[in-house]
Amino acid sequence: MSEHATARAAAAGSCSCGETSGLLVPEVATILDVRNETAAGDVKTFRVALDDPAAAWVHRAGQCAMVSVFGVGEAMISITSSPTRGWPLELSIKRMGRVTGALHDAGPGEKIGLRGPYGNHFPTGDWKGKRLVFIAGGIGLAPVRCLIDYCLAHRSDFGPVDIIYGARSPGDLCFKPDIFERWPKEKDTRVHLTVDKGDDEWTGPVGFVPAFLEELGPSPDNAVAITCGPPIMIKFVLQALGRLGYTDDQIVTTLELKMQCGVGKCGRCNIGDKYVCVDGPVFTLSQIKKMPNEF
Amino acid sequence: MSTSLASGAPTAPKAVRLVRAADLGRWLDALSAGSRVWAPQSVGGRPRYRELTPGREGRLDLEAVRTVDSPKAALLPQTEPLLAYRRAKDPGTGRPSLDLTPVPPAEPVVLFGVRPCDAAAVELLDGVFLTGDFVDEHYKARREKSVIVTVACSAPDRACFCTSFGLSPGSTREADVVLYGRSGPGPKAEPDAYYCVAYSDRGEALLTSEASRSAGVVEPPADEGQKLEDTVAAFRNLPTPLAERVGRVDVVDKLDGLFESPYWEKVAARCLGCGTCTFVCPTCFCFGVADCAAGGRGVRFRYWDSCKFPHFLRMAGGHDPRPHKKHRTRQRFMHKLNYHYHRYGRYLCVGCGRCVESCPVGLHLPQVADEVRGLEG
Amino acid sequence: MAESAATPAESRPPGTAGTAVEKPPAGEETREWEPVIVGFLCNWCSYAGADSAGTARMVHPTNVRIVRVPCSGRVNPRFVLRAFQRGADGVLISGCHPGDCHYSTGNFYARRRLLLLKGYLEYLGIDPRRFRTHWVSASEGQKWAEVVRSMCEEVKALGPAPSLGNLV
Amino acid sequence: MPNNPTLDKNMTETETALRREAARLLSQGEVAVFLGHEEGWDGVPVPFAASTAAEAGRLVWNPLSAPHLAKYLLDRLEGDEKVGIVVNGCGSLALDRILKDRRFPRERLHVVGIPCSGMLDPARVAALSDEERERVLKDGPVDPGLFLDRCSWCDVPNPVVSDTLLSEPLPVVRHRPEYPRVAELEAMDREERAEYLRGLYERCIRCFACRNVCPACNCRECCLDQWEPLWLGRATSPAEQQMFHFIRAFDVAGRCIRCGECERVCSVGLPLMELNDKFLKDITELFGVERPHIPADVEPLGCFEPGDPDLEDHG
Repeated sequence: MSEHATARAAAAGSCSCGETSGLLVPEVATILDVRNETAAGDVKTFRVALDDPAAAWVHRAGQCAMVSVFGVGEAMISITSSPTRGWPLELSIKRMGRVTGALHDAGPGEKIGLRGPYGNHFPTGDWKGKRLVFIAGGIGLAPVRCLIDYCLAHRSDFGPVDIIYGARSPGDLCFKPDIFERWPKEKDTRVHLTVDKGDDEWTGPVGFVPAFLEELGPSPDNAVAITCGPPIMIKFVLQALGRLGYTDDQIVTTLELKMQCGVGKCGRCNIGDKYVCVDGPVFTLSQIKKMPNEF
Repeated sequence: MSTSLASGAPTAPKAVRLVRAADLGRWLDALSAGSRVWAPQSVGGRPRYRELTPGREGRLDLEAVRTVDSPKAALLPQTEPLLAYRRAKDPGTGRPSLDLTPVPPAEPVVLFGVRPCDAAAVELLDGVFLTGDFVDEHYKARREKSVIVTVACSAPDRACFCTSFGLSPGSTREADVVLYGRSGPGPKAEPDAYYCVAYSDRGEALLTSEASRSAGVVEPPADEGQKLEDTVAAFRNLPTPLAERVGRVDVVDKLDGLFESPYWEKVAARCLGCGTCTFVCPTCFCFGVADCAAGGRGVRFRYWDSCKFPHFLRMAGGHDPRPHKKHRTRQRFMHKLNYHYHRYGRYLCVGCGRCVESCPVGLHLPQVADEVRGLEG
Repeated sequence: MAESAATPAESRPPGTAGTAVEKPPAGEETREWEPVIVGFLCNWCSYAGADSAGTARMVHPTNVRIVRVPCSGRVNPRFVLRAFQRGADGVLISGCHPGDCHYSTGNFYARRRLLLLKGYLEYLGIDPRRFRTHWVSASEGQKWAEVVRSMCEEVKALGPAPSLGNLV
Repeated sequence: MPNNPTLDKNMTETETALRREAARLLSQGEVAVFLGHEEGWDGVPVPFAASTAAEAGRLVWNPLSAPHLAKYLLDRLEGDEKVGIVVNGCGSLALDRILKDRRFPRERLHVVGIPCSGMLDPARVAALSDEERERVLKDGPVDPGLFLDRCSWCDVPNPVVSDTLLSEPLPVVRHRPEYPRVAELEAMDREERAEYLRGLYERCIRCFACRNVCPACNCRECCLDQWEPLWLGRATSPAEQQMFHFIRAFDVAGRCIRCGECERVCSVGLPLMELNDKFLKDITELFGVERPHIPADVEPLGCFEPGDPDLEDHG
């Protein structure tokens, strides 16, 4: 695995108080501010900083952090902000269960726990000069946003960028400043938006992401497709990409399973002999096809 | 951690002593003065492996072939606090604050009377918690302060199959000290004394300590060298009854193609879906992390979890990749006999026979391993 | 932490080695101990009864932490067990008089369950004086005040409920 | 009055009849699967689901066919296949429990009943020497202490639910249930009892075998598995262990069939029936239900009498 993980592992033994703290003991962090992403308020972006800046770590695009609400529990959350932006980190979180619910109920100033970064990362080093096609649905844009910003920060390393993003309704589109303002202004970058169901003000395309993708038909030549979203969307996006001529090695996605430790010890997030927490979450389609169908 | 993953051969003894069976209690008392001591005990009519605690129910029982629960709890407690926290609000500014207190350092532990299979299981736990990119500090601290004293098995019973995995009733793997009954193995062997052989520095230090010496752990008669060697060999060559039936287990390749086999339906049809096999198993290591909170303070702890439980993999939002008993049963056997082998180069089983003995419906690993060999695929 | 590490092993519940044992801040031990009583009150009779005791400015102890339930029939015996587990010194259940249930029969079902629970708690080693069941109607503010006063007195005399041994 | 369980001398014939009936049901397509027992690794019968007539040949019926099978029906809720199942007297109570709780449709069942005069306790038989065991299983008469506890007070030798009966019904002797262990506990001091229970449940390893085998524990989702509300903390502590069993006992109060399967499967040997028996005893004393372990159309806690004992404290 990456040298980053090794460095993190080496650093894990000590905390600010100088005593051995342990692999599963988080650093204390503070929520600096909270931003509502969707009209329904079910997705929020939290900006968080460690109380001890010396403990800060550097993540890579695609990696995750274990976020704690003390008294409730921990959940693995993908880091939404690009490593090129450093700290504070941004975490975009949908209200799903106990931990995410407690986070949504927390406001600025609240103390939480943070440990990481965990998992592998997008293999951006292999993508030099390639055309990048990002395909995301709903909250699935969160991990991809980190990657998009990373790639745009190293704009000259990559070819043309297409961002295909959809949500159930215009109000459910996340990261509105990025998709409407910031990204379209970047060089050789196009943002294609769609919604399942429009509203009075929506003038853009209406339809599901997979069909929209096939309609746009980005060429597979010298391209990489990165997709993330709800499982049902991913399933049909993969089929659409296949019809567009993308090979399994050209398709990259992220998997999600329940995790408790994040470091390959607790035995929970395995798919066959792979642990999503350390061997993933980023996998190419050809890797996924070698795994048992149990995710 | 261990680099001798494949070697089963005993390393050269570092020290040899002799202790009379009648002095074992005295020896344990002496060891208890400097360490916490875990040992097999009879509790409520069942052999259990747990901490020797003055005033708590339990009587030392070195003769039980296997304890209901394995010694893994001494190194990976069923509930292990990781940190304590306290929330407060600054009375002046109203700002929330949070204090984290790490758990105190582990205390030294002697794991006494461990069976050789259970000691070998520690090697598998070491593989999980001490290797790879991340080292588990909590486990490591306990492990480094533990001394494992095994007792070679004189009478493996009908559920024993350690030899199916290349171990033996006299295995020294991960043992710091091994006790061999001086009268050798045998169903009626009630040794009046044990040879105590140290195979590591830690073991040597324990055997040669003043505490041990004063409790009757003495130099054996000088002319017993050959007898000791013969005794050790006799234990190492002892067969195990269930292994006679299932033979050597080597099914990793076979299982590669059996993920979708209808066989798992058959297995699941009998499984009760309880977690007995996972909790009594010396090698099952899956855990969960949870908080216990009261008011503004709480403890975060890890606890044994079981892949057999329905909520093991259920995610927030309700998605569960293993929704049926069939999936969960398959996961357990595949993990032990295939996934773990691919990841760590070892089967996740030492043939202790606990699942054989404890499963309420007679569904256990050696049988599955045996049946898998006959499947198409 | 150092203090708990020095605690004799035998007095420590298993799995809690090193868990912080909280001492009250200096000065607090001199304050008189007050019992915590959890009260499950039916919305229609007893909660209104407690309310009328309040409006009539009847003086009674404030040790009862009231949980309002739609009907005494809503009180799952688990609630009571759980309250004792988490440190309640007493549990009080109060509903409409038999025959007066807002849902006509809820408290009859409750009565059967609570009769069993009463014997069960004693069987589990919990002092029966720590568990009380009463019928208090909306107009019986006086009775409510009296129930609370007498239960408080009794539980206070009994002292803190023995701990069952929680992690925290 | 304790019963005198005896070994059925015609078990070999019954076993042959069982195999024939199961094979018939499977081959004629009357059922898709037949739940019975097969010989386990050590000769003790274990639950087995036969799905072909050939597999029906593996079914066994002998003095150790004690494990109940009804709970396995919950694994087969999906679909509309018919399921065959074999039950003896107490096994039929387990089945009836699931039926009365409306957790499996009766129309999807074909029940093969076997009148039963007693079953041996597999654990007690396993402790015998090989020769003794063989003699016990073949010859009898058998030491009454080798039978399951439940056989000593059983008054349901004949299945209460069945479609086919494989042998003639046995005479029924009714006696009032007794609960000697509850009486013993009740005789202790309260503090002594609390201490006893604490020491006892500290031994629990939380494997949930007792719950999973219990026919009355048939909720769609067990409250002990829920995270919200968290009825059972995940930590192993004396309080949680006790709460686990105290809550579970109350949840089956009024529906427990007193089969003792929970005790049979407990790998650490907890006397779990001490809690269940308390409820059975109290239900009889408080509500006058004579045989509270027999599933009824209306359960003691699912009904009331206006004249039930008064509850209010006067103190």
